Amino acid sequence: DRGSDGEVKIIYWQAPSILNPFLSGGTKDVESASMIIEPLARYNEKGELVPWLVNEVPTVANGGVSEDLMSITWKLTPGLKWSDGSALTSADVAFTYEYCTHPEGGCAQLTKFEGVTAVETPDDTTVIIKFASATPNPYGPFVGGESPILQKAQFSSCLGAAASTCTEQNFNPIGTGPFVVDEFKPNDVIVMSANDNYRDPAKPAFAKVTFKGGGSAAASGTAVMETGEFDYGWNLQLAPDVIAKMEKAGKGKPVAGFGPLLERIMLNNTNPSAELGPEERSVIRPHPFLSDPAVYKAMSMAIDRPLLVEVGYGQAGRVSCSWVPAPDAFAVDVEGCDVQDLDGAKKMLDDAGIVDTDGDGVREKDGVPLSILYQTSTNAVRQDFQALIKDWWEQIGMEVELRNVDGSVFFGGDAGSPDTFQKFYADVEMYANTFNGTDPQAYLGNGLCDKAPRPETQWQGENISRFCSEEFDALHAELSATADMAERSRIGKQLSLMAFEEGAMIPLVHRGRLSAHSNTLGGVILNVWDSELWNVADWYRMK
Amino acid sequence: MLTYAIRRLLLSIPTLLFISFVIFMLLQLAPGDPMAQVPLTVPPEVKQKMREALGVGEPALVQYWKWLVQVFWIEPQVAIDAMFGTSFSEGKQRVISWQTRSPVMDIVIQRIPQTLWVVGVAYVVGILIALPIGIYSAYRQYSVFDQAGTFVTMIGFSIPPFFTGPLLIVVFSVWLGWFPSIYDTTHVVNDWASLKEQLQQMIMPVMVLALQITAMLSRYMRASMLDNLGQDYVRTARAKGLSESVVVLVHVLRNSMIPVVTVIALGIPSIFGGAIITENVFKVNGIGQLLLTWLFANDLPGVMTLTFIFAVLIVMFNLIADILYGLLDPRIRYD
Amino acid sequence: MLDAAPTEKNTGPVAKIEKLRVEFQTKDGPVIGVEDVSFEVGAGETVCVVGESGSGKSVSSLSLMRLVEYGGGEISGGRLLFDRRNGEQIDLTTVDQNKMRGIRGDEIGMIFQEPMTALNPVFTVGRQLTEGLRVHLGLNKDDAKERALDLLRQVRIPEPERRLDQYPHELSGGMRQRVVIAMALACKPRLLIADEPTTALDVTIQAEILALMDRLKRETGTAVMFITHDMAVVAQMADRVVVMFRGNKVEEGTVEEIFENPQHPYTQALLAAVPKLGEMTGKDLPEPMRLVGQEDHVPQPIVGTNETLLKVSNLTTRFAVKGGFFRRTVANVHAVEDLSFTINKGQTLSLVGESGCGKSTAGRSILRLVEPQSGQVEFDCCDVMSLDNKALHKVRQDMQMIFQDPFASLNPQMSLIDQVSEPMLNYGTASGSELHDRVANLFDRVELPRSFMRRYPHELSGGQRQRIAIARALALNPKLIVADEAVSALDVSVQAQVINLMMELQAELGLGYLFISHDMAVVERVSHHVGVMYLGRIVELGPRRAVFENPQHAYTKALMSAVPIADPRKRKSEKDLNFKPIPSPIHPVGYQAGPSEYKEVSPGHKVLISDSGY
Amino acid sequence: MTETIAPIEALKDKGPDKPPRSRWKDVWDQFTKHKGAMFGLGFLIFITLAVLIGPLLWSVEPQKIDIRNKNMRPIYTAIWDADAKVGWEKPLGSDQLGRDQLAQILSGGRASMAVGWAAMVLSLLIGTAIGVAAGYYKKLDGLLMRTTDLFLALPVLPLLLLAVTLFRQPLTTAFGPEGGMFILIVSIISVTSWMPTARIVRGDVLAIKEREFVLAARSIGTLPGKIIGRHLLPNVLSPILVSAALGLATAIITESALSFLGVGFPSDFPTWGKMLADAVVRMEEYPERVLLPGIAISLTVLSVNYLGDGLRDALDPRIRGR
Ligand SMILES: Nc1ncnc2c1ncn2[C@@H]1O[C@H](COP(=O)(O)OP(=O)(O)OP(=O)(O)O)[C@@H](O)[C@H]1O
Ligand SMILES: Nc1ncnc2c1ncn2[C@@H]1O[C@H](COP(=O)(O)OP(=O)(O)OP(=O)(O)O)[C@@H](O)[C@H]1O
Ligand SMILES: [Mg+2]
Ligand SMILES: [Mg+2]
Repeated sequence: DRGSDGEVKIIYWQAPSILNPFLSGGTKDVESASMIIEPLARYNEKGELVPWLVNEVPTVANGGVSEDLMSITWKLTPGLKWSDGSALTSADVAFTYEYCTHPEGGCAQLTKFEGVTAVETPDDTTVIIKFASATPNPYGPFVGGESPILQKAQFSSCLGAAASTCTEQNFNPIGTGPFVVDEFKPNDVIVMSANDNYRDPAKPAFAKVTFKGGGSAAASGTAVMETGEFDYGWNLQLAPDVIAKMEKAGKGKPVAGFGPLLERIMLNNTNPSAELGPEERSVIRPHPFLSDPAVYKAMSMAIDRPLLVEVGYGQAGRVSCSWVPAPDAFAVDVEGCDVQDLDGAKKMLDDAGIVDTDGDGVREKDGVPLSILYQTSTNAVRQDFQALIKDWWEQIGMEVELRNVDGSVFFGGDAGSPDTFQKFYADVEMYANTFNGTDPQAYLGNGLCDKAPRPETQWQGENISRFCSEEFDALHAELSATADMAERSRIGKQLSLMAFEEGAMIPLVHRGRLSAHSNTLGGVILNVWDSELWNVADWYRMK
Repeated sequence: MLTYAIRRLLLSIPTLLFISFVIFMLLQLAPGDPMAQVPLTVPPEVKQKMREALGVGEPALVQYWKWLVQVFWIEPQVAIDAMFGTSFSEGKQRVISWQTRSPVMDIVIQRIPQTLWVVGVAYVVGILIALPIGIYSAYRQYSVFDQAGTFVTMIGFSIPPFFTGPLLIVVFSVWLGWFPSIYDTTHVVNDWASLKEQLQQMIMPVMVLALQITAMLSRYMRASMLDNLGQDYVRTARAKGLSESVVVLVHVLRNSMIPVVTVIALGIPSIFGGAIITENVFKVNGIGQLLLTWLFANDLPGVMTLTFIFAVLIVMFNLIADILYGLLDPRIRYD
Repeated sequence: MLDAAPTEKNTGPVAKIEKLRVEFQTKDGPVIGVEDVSFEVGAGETVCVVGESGSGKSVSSLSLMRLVEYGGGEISGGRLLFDRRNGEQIDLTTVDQNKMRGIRGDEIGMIFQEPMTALNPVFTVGRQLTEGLRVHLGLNKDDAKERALDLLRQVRIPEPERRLDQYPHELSGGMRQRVVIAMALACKPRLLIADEPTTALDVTIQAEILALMDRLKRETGTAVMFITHDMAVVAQMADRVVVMFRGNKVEEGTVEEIFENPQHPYTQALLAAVPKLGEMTGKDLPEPMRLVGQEDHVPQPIVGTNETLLKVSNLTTRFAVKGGFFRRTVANVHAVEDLSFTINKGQTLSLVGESGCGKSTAGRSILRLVEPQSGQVEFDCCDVMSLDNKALHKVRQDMQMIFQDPFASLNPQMSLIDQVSEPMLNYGTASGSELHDRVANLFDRVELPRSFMRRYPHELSGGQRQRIAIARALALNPKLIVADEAVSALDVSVQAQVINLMMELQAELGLGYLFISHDMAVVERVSHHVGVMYLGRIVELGPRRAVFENPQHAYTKALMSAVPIADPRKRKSEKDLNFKPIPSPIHPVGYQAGPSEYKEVSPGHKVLISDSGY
Repeated sequence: MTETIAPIEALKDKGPDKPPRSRWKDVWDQFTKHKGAMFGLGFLIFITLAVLIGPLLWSVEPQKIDIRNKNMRPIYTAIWDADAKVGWEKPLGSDQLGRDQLAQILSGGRASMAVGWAAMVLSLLIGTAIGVAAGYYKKLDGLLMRTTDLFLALPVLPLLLLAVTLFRQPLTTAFGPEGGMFILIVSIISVTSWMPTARIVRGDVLAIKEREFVLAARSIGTLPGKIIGRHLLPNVLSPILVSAALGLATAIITESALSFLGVGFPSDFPTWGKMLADAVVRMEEYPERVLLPGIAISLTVLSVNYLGDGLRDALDPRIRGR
């Protein structure tokens, strides 16, 4: 029964700072908010779309999506109520669109509404979204934890520039979810209680939620698995042996799930030489030696991926050489990905005539020594990886210099800083990237020639490796025009493989999300495609 | 004395303005970006829009001026409104944190209780332990007690809290299960049971902090007592036939407390500043943790306001320490 | 008859020290503070304990109080017999500290050496006075206050009511010492120990305090043990005298016996070294002292010349007092006001006067170590006042200064050879081996063994240190030496040696001295001319003989009368004393000080006739 | 007794009984009497030699990953736990990547000690220079002391964190990740810690300036620069040395705190603080990994503190005389 199981305690080692995902975009904020405000539909643990505030997901088959793929019509479940007792109507949905797309609002989820021209509300339960062009995947707006529905009545005065002054609203959004906020202390703790107006009278089982933030992953792990103070601990990025030790204490267990997050080494397809000017550095192609397939293939062969998984991620990692490692429909299996072949790598280089000509232990290609700068963000696991990989690469006759940059600078995107991952003033760099939802079309677009960061674009752009292939661009265009799932999957796999084989990146580890929950907490289904707390309404205390 | 205090107070205004300016300019130079925590999946154009919405692009001096107005003009009005229910500040732009989009001062005020509970109590505990230790070690200089006290306090001084903290957690939370390892900031004390719980969750962070405070203060106390025990007036007091306890605890102590009291006063700002590491280790989300979060989130208004508050406290308690010195020591006259 | 007061019934000694031996445990092993001392103090009697610094005077007295133990000492032998008020006789060495606490402050009172530090700075005078009363006499707060007021009146402190609420630092040195005396007298002790109660004080205040103690002794019949190293004070106070030397008693007798017929060589030497006011009466020129053991050495009068070396006219020096909100100058200390005098080559001019009257400031102004406000200083070559830094640097080569305190004027961290050679290095007058030879010669000159060159100041005694200071002043062959209280801080015996040395050098090298002192007897011994200063002005100036034998100004007369004379038959009575407190030299900005006008009473002997403030 | 004292003898000054000896020898003698200080000095010399010479003797590269020999225990664990994975090739064991702990302790100590010494020396130089200037030149006093107040009013740790985020990049670009961080940490620590030294030195200089030997020096024509060098500095040496001892300790602790907060040296550059911070999560299974660097830090700081105590005693002539 609702509220019969008392209190559940959740710990996130990153503390939520705001409960309005439109103003933050940080995972901690999106997930904490997902207990309160909800989208029309969300993804389940398998990456399938499930109806949430609607009765069914509109498709072309059921007529919800127009044949020309230019509009989608959602039908709200009748009788849904906001936690304040008022009715949820299509006006709220339309308002949410207006709220996020307001030019002065600084909405973090703007991409969700890309291509939307209008949101129409013919009646209180019908929402029609119109697109500017044919959109094979129309499930961006109002789908998933990142684009939930806000209550119009509450937020109507918070449009545009006023968005950030609406502290009360941003901290206490009224929602349709299983819980309502009692108290929100930014960067610290959220206290929530069961929503009296929640649609399922038997849920949630818990009357109260304490959502604590802050500390470190290790401390969260201890609190859940060793001392049993907390019921659920999020994203425990810890070394496998540490997790194993914590699990041994017997109070809780880790659960892992795999989304499309891939740790990879990006290969620079341009010349990052410091001798070039700022307008030319990492702009001019090609790279002196990295564009030689023998070189990057050898580099990939020299890597012992199973060991990396063991050292860095354990249960939360898998060997993968697929750019899009999940969902399964798009993942490719590359042969030889899981074996290290140092001899093979050496042979490959020898055969390509890249040998050590001057006896300094470093091979040269056309007189240029295979000496590389390998950068990444500052993070213990990444530095371990750097050390290991450096070792292997040096064994095949390369010279490697390591460099790590503080995460906030590396990923900060400041056009003035020489150390951002976009500038790529290095030969190779390592980081992880992923995409939201299950459709990789936009993500695969990161390999398009014109997405390369350049001075003209203020170094913005997602094609970090500056990979450029006409063939790839053409294939991607084909993908954007295809609606058939099987066909999309085939093209997607091909694109993914192309990036690997033609030297855009060296995939390392398919990373999962590892969270832990107490042995007495039931109903937890780890979902990597949406908020981890997506089914918190179903959680219960095991007796 | 009064003119001295007023003069110092007035002098501290330009000092503080200058400090705020220096901090502001330093922050401006920071390469960090408030959007750093926004995931990679959010494209750069969107990030740029968000930045603009925060007013990041404005010229530095304009931002500084706005900040000054907000801190010195609008925030006091807010405080008055809160106290007397007036509405001077209505509709005026307060200092807004970039990260939480809420008034910085509100969050700071929210954080003060837990910081005071933990760091403040630790300070008081530290003082209460340190003074007797200091007094006795000085009175029995080179005795076993003194040697042992010296050794222990020095160890306390030299062990960093990020070592003692996790150690205590492993022992008392994981092995013994006596105390929680995570501090509950929502805990409300309203009866004996809840007070007991509060004490349980405070005890470990307080222990870690009090160890350091005790170590420092007892050294000061000992040195100061030693200085005074050798003075001539002590002999005079004894010659009058006063008992040892009066001689030591009245005559000597009163004189020795003068420098120690000012040291204690100078340490008070650090209570409000929180103990960044200890708060972090025990998840006491107080002011120190707030500062750390904001620093890593590049929340310029937050960091700026918080460091400025620290500076104000430091300047203020410097002044208080000086005045205390003058009050306690009749020989000192400020004019 | 039979029920007469116990003090009169029992005429035996109140306290009796027998074969006292005190040791200190130090890091370098045991040190003997007192080796073998026995004497007794009777009721209504003053026993003076004399001896040079470090001879064990303080240790003996502290043993009587059983306070040595707190300073790390241990009474390792002898007995300390004390007659209690109830007639019981006890050995203090065996009494436990609890019982001792009841005796201390009640039956034995003690006045300590340093009036400046003997009081607790953070408690009011009243509180410190009443404390003992409440412990020993069980008085309540108000009664204790009454009694404290009474005590303050007894010691003749002006405005006693106000003093009770003041803090020690708000009182002058003399008043503080009187508070300490009042404290010691609080419970009418049977024995009063006074450990050099006047050493740190001015002549005039000293005279008052001595008179006060004498009266109290007579009135209450207290036994007094008076410790000092000043023979003049002994002559003034003592009934009997105990002479101590390096931890031992070497002689004991009535004051007349000791002064007129000293037996022990040390006592003889000591007495010979004491300059006595009036010794030079009838002589025009100064001459060195005749010391025991140097009888063969006949002192020659020092003539000097009549050439002017230094001419100071209308010198005025003021210090600004800052205050108020903007730290502006709100007042000035008129330290030196319209001062004029001349010094001849090879002769000595002495400046005398009470503490704070501006003597040091005058001396420093001449060297421009403090900047004077106005006036002229004409030295041998040039007008010192108009020189720029560089020229001044050059002139200082001919003008040197010996400072008040030999402990303070040497850098504790430099070896003596470095300190003495520093002036020569500064002026480049010598270098290398020549420098070394010069330093060696200077050491010979001031009669210090050459082996001392590698030592550090803390390894020397006070007299030796002062000689180093003299050697340093001589290093540049100056024409003028300003000797600021050059001998005041020294033991008499050492003082005599240093005075002789300075006079010998004057005779040999023709130095001119500006000799600054507040000790009239020493001044009488060394000067050709004397200037008496009061509140920044010279009130009387003239040849020494004229000024000493025929003082004209009222202040000069008062000063002369205050000086104790080292002769027990010339005691001063309290009635002779009549001092006014010195007015403050601080005047608001814009205050116009009038010029000094003099009347010449005899050739060269001038007396101030304009207002001096006295 | 009486007959041994000739009258003139009695009036002669007693020379010192001891033969002359140099000040430093005295200081040293007094110092050697302080047991704590001797222990401190001994340990400090030992640890300094260890981190300087140690890496030459134990030439294992600290960053060398040896995954097959990961998680080895220190050799002494074999005493009570026969099954422990130990080996002489890794006397203090290895971490989760098989990096040699002994080599890491040695090279980590090198970093920690270097930071400590450099920061201490720098802050002393700044503090002494400012203190002397303010104390000696009246004109500069107001300005310099206000500046000191200003720095005192800057909150230290926040500023430190701020500066690290601020300047790390430009400096690492210019001097390499380790060099840049070293310069940054050292300069920040010293820039935020010179004020107490300056205040103490100024106070002492003000007092010493009024002592007569300084006036005496002026009267014998010593020029201001020489007065400072010859007369003032040697006399403020003892507070300076004491601040030095404390400064070294605080610098080591501050560096390790920075490492703990994740803003210190790059992660492949071990320091004691970083080793400790990294090992905290495995504290239960591998206590030695926290204890070894923890003890190294504590002992160093402790011995520096004792050393400071001893120095203060030894340099104080009042105590030394006793
Ligand atoms: N606390 C102490 N520790 C070690 N030695 C001491 C101590 N107090 C005094 N002495 C030694 O005892 C001897 C006698 O000292 P005392 O103070 O009695 O001399 P004094 O005659 O009073 O000299 P002064 O005239 O300078 O006061 C001296 O040699 C001194 O060094
Ligand atoms: N640097 C200074 N600043 C302010 N006032 C001063 C200073 N030096 C001396 N005075 C004042 O000037 C007056 C004269 O002082 P000075 O030292 O010349 O007296 P003195 O006759 O040498 O006394 P003593 O015999 O005690 O040495 C005193 O009132 C003193 O307080
Ligand atoms: Mg004495
Ligand atoms: Mg003087």
